[in-house]
Amino acid sequence: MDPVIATYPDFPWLTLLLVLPLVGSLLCWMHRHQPEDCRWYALVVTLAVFILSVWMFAATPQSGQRWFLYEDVAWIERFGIRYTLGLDGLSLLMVVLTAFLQVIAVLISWPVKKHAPLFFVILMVMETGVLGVFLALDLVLFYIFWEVMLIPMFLLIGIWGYKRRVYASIKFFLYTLAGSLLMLIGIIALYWLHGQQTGVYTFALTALQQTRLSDSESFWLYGAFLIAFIIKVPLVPFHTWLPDAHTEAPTAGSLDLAGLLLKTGAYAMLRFGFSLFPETAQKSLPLLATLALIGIFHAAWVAYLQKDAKRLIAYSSVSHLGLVIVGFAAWNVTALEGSILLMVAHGVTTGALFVLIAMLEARTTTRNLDELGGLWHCAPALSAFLLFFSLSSLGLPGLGNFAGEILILFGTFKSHPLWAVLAICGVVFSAAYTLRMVRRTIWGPQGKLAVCHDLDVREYLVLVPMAIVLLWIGLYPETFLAPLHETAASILNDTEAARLAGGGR
Amino acid sequence: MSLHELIALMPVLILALGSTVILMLGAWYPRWRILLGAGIAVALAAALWAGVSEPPVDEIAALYSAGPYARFFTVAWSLLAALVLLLSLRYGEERRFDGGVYCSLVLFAGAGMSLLSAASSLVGIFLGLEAYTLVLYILIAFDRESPSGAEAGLKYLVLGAIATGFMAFGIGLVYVGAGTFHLPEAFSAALVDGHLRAYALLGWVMLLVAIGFKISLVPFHLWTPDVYQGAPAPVGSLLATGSKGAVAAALVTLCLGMEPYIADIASLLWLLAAVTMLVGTVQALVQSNLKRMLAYSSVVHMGYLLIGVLAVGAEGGGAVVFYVVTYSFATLGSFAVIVSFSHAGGEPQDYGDIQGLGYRYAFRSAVLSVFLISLAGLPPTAGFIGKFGIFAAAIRADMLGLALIGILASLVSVYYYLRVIIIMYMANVEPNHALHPGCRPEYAVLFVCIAAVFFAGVLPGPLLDLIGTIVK
Amino acid sequence: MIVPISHILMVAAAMFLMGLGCVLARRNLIMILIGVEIMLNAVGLVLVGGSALWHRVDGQIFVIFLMAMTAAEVGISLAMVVYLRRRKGTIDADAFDGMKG
Amino acid sequence: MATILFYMLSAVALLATLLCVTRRNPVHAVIYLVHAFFALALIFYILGAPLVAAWEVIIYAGAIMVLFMFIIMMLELAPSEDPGGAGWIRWIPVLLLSGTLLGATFAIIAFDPGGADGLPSFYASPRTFGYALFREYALAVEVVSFQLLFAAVGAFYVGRAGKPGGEGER
Amino acid sequence: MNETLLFLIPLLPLVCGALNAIFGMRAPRLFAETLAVFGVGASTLVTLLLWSYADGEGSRAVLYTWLSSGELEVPVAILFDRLSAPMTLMVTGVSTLIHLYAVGYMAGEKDYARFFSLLNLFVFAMLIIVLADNLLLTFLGWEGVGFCSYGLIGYWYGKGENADAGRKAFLVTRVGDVFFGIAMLWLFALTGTLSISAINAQAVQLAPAVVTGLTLLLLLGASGKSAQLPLMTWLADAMAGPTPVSALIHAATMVTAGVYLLCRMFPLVSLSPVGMMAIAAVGALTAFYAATCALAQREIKRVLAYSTMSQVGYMFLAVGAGSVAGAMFHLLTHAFFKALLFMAAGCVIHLCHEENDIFRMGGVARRAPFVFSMFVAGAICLAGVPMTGGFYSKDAILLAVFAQPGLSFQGLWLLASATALLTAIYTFRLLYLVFAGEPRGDAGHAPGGLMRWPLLPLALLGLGGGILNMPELVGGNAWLQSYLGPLAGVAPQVSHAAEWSLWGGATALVVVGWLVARRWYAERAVPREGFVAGFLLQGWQADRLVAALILRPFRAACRFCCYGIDLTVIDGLLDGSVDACKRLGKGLRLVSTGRLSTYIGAFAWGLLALLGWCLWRLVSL
Repeated sequence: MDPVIATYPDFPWLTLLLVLPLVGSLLCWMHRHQPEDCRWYALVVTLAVFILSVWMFAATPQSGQRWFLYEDVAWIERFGIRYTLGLDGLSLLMVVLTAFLQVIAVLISWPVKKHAPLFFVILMVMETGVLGVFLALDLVLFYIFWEVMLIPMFLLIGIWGYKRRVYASIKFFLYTLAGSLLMLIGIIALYWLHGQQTGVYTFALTALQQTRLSDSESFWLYGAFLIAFIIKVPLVPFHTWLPDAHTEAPTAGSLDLAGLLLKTGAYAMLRFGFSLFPETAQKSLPLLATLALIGIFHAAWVAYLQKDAKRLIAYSSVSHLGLVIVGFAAWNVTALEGSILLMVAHGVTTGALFVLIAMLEARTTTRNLDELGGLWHCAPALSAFLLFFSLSSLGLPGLGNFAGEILILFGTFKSHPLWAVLAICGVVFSAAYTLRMVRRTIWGPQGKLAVCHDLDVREYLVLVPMAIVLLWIGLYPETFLAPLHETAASILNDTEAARLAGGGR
Repeated sequence: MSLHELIALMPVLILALGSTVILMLGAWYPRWRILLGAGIAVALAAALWAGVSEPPVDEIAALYSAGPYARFFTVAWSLLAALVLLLSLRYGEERRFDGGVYCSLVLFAGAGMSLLSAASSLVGIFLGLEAYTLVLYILIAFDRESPSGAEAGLKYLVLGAIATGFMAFGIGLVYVGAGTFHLPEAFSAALVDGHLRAYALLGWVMLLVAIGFKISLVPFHLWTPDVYQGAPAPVGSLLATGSKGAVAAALVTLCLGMEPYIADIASLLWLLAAVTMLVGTVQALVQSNLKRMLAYSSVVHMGYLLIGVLAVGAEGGGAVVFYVVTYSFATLGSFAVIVSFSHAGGEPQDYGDIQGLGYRYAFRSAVLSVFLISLAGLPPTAGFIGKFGIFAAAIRADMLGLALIGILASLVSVYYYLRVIIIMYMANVEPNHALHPGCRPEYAVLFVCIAAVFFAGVLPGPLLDLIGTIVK
Repeated sequence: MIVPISHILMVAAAMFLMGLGCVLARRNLIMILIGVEIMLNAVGLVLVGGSALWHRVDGQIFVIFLMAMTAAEVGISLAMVVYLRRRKGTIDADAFDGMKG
Repeated sequence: MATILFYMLSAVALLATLLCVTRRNPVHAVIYLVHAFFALALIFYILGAPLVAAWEVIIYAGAIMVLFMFIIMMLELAPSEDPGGAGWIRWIPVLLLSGTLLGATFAIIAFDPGGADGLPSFYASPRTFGYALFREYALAVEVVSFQLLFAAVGAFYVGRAGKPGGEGER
Repeated sequence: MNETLLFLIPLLPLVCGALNAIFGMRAPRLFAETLAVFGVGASTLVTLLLWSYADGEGSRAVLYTWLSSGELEVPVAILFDRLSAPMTLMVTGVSTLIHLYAVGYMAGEKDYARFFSLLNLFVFAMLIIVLADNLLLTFLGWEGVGFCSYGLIGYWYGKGENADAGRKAFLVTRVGDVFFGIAMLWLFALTGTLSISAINAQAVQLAPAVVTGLTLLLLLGASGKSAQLPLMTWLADAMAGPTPVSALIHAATMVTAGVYLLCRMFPLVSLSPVGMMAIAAVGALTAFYAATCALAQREIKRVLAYSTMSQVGYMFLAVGAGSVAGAMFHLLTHAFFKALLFMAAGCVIHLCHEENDIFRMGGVARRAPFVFSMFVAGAICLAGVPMTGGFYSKDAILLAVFAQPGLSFQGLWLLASATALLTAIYTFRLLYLVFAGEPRGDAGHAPGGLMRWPLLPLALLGLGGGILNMPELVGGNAWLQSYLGPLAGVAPQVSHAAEWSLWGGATALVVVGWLVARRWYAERAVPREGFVAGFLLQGWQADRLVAALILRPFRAACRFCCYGIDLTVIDGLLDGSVDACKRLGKGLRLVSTGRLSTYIGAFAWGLLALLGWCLWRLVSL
């Protein structure tokens, strides 16, 4: 379909993807005395990244290889660290999602006045970090990107957040760092074990997959990795950083947090956690499913009580991500693809909800559900969008989330009917809290209101694409599933093969 | 002493003789800037010589090594002296420092550190250590206008003198046990049944007291915040980086020599490292003064270093050296930011002084944040690679427990580093009073440090390879 | 000469620790410095003992260096004492506690 | 004979040190310390280090202690330096601590298998000493000399009265 | 022409609804109204044009593959066969009339675009339920109607209760949806397909216990949507919506979706005797329950709502008794007359100045004879007056139940007959209270033409609906029964005598009911007080029961999770450890006194520790 990428597969396209935002942030920083220009730079750069990613999306799935694009350069040879990037269907979807949401983030942050240049610089640095996480295939490289995401997010929450922003940002940072430091230990330990066995000291994912581990080694190492991912996803009981971070973050921050950062946890679990320790991972699936199921209900119930709309949506994220993890735990193609699809859809849905809450807050000066109400009266379009995205969030068929959820449920039911039954019961609660939010915001008697105007052009520009994407996913998910089929199958097969190889010793 | 040895000694000689010349020059021609320029030139010349010329001998007078390890540190400390002098340019001028004395003292401190790092004998260690310690006594109290300077000088002096006593006692005991001062024979000759004999062990204990004082291991660390706080910031930077780095280098030499039987003292070092990391972290947590925070943070960092020292058999030596470099650049940079903000009236140290700094002094705040992030050990800065190396060595040496304590400490430590960033960027208040806009030499130092921090963080390969070749 | 080396070390250790005790107990800066002198002298005894034990002069030479160092240190220390006394009017070590925490 | 002398001298040295440590008046303390140094110098002599013994007397007793005395006189220190006399209470923890430390040190020293070795007689003649000092350790001598130089500079800088730096400094 | 054209039937309302949603408020009002009516009207026409596709086995059309992953392959497929075709025609036809009526009814509303767009979307979703040949697609429609119902019930969102009623409807039906969903998952796991026809074909191979389980799950799913026990509480509250909505969604179409689903899955469902019994029992019990409740209601629409519930109960009973044809027959006639009743009730409410309470109406007959006659037409159908459509369809059901062997079915038959009596009573009660006597409240405005004329076709359809399945007893040809063919389920085999006696009995019940109502309400227009009346008025206190059994524990669980776990335990642990660190730091601060003596002391203590270690080391060697 596309000649350029296919013709020059050796061009470092992926590096280009990573470097573009950095260049953008540099440009921004250099022009920091013209904040107006900055956001244009940011918009252009994020759009460029988005176009490039869509280009890849259109061009690469035809290649039929395990990795559509692959780059591998020696980096820190002394430690055997390589600069290895790879793009397969899974990363492709995540990259496109990232690029898309980042454009939205820039658009939604258009009115930011406070230290605007810094804001956009941070936004773009974060984009590099997130993209890097989705592309890295060397454990240390991955870890570096994993941590690089944190600081921009920390600043985003801490500088542009709301009242308890400092608490929230620190909590976010320390919580996630706690997990990732453990993972670092795990990475290094795996590295030595592999080196001792083979004499090759490397952090390459593909090589480390071959490491033979005793049960206890594998248990502890996998545990170290898993903690990091679980915190990031997050699963109950490691989730309490999320509501605080979401509530206090500025809109773009919430958008990125929900849309991207949480996904990195689930992504990494799939890419690294399961494939490095296939046997232990298999054993851990019931545990993961249990946590995830508890999370689905726990988060939904807690969400039901929230007064702050953002907090409510934050908890809904926890609940939805629980379903994603249930899909992982079911460990078959259908559930896996469903989980990945749900990750994308959830990113857009939840992101859009945060965006809408921000728009709503701009008009009402509050997010307190007790004070809101009757918004339809003066902002019908905004309310309609809120309703639309809420419906997607509660899993109305035909919209994005449903496609993922139902695949997860079908897949899960086949292997673990009970999990699926429990998971589907969560649907009622997700409807309960979502409708509660809708009821308190757009319906009911007129609540607090500062200015009464409906969406403007920029806001339409933000919301309409997101709505289209959700409808697309909901009605014709094949577009997004097609690149996944091969990848999901190979993830399962690779892991299975590794498990069998490990079992043969 | 042969001519070859003298040639091998040349960089130190350049520093020492240069410092005497500048001392005398200062008496007759007391132009601050010119003297400082001359000092920088001398330091750079020494660094250049050490870096370029291949020494004709391996060891000088059985006291100091002339190997690549020694050369590496000679270059490092000479450059450090140059940077510190550059950093002092405006600082000292505003405080009317005596140019000749100051400059020569800093240069001689550089020489002493180089000697200490190069030492291959206990005598060499003693002399090198004393050489720059003596100089630091004066430098800490160099600002005679500042009351806290005098206090800091006193504290460092008294404790330093006591530490000297311990050092000498330890060396004496080791000597009694082995009959030689030369390394590594001083330990290998003191073996009984493959273990260190009691005299040598006692000697180690005494040595560790002294070393613990110098690199601020708990419980010998209490002076650190006070002295950092009271000392002039450029001197503080020297104190926090070179003074500790040189001792760490010597410690690596000591331990590298006794690699086969380091198990004899491993449990002690383990305990010291653990206690140091934990106590330092917790104490840093409640500081509200930038320099004191940096002091406690340096305590914690020395704890990490000790992990590397313990794992000396598992490439820990290289990790320690790399860590020293990364830590030094970040710390030097942090002090440089303080220097650049300070004016004749004083230094901004208190968190109240740096509130909301981030937007008014964008570059320096950003740079300080990067240094702190590097100290916290987060990528993509040098600190991460440093910490990575240390933990990698620790895990390879099967010290998972210590690695976990280190992880815990660095997790908590992130809190106090971030706190500074929070205060700079997330407080909605303007700084209490106007801070100095800084001058070019200070910016130059900042640029050097930031470049180093990023370079060693993103492309650490060359430096790691270099260090790998010098530490065997 | 038939003194066991351990006895020499014990004497030295006793002296060293007396010095340390002096440093610990006294607040007068002069006395603290005197305590340090005692400690360093004890070290001298150790070194001379070691020198005699191994029949090598290194130990004695080290004592010379030690003395020189001590002299240098005492010079600076006493100058500092004078300076502090001039600044603050006291040589009570604990009077200098402006920085803490 | 020498053995007995050693123990006697040790006893004298330790006693003098103890007295020195416990004196209130720094002048007295210095005097006792000089005693201790003399005893120590004799021990050095017995142990075969005549040159060190000589320097002990010359440098320590002669120069350093005089310097101390000089400073004490110069600062006109009153005999009672501890405010309120403080009494012996303050010494108790110090005594306990020092005693424990001493016990531990002794125990460790006693642990060494070579501890009972008698010292064979050894005598380092000034010639041997000098050769070693200026051949093997010539570099060390240089380093020490530099240190002394900077100590002098430092002492001068710190100790000098008036404002630091001259008018012509800039 | 090809089968794909069948997609026009659902897509026309969808497109019109979407257009209305996007442009409705920007375009002139007439545009929105025309678009809405056009959407359903065109859909009706298309249905009629493509009617022949339903012949034989029916036609199946696939648009594209919706989801495919692993073994899962979900096409967007519709099945236009003899079961779905009449249903489609009913849905589109009744919808068209109701849309026309709605144009008149909503004439004063400003926010019309939302209304018409949702109404069109509803029709789309309903048609998807009807036409889908794929359970997942059915599910799409299933949830879609739920959402539209939610939006329309809460149309007048300004009053919180309305919005709450919508939410309640959505949530309660969603509980049912969960069971439907589970059944769907299970079916896929068992058969590897989601196609309804394929599943029905494979149903015989399934284990009986499994089929029973599936049937019960489907029953629960259907109960949610059709407001059957135990998920019936939402329907009465749903009357908060505009009357056309009640007519369309809560009388004619959506509430019958459950019945339709069971009919669709009849080949599967019928394999489980237990399941069939359960369906019948649920139907009969709901019919009785709702009829009793209807006796005591005070609001005209609530009476109708309960009566709907009751009538849908009959349909369930029919399915349970194995008579798909009976169920569909009653479904169709009920759709006509109940839509008619609601629309007429809407007119009455307009006439009585937006008054809902029947005890404050009265005398409407004289003021609006047309509306009265229409309402009476509907009412006699509902009451089951002989020769009306309702009579035939209801009695077909009673007959089917009667024909079933077994004591339990006899019991259900009795219950159903009693319900018939109750139905007659509350229907005539309504007639007397609303239309007879003197006006008791303010007079409102007369409904316009658009509100009146759509009633007429419905009245005719309702009264003459019997023709659809006229029993052979009176010379009919049982058209529906034969049209449905194999889909019709079992035809009841009863003797003519029994059939006649049943009719006689039914007629007697209607008469008795009329007499009772006349005696109680012809003169007296005071609501009954007392425990029983209150109990029935509150729908047997079902709401309170739900609140006590489910909502209160749910809230308690929420509070426990939020305050008990998240804020207290987890955050408490985290913040507590941070505090502990800081407190420790403050404690250690006391050590750094700034005094030299302390620092030297630390040296000594440190030395002691090191010496202690040294001793330990030597001893342990």
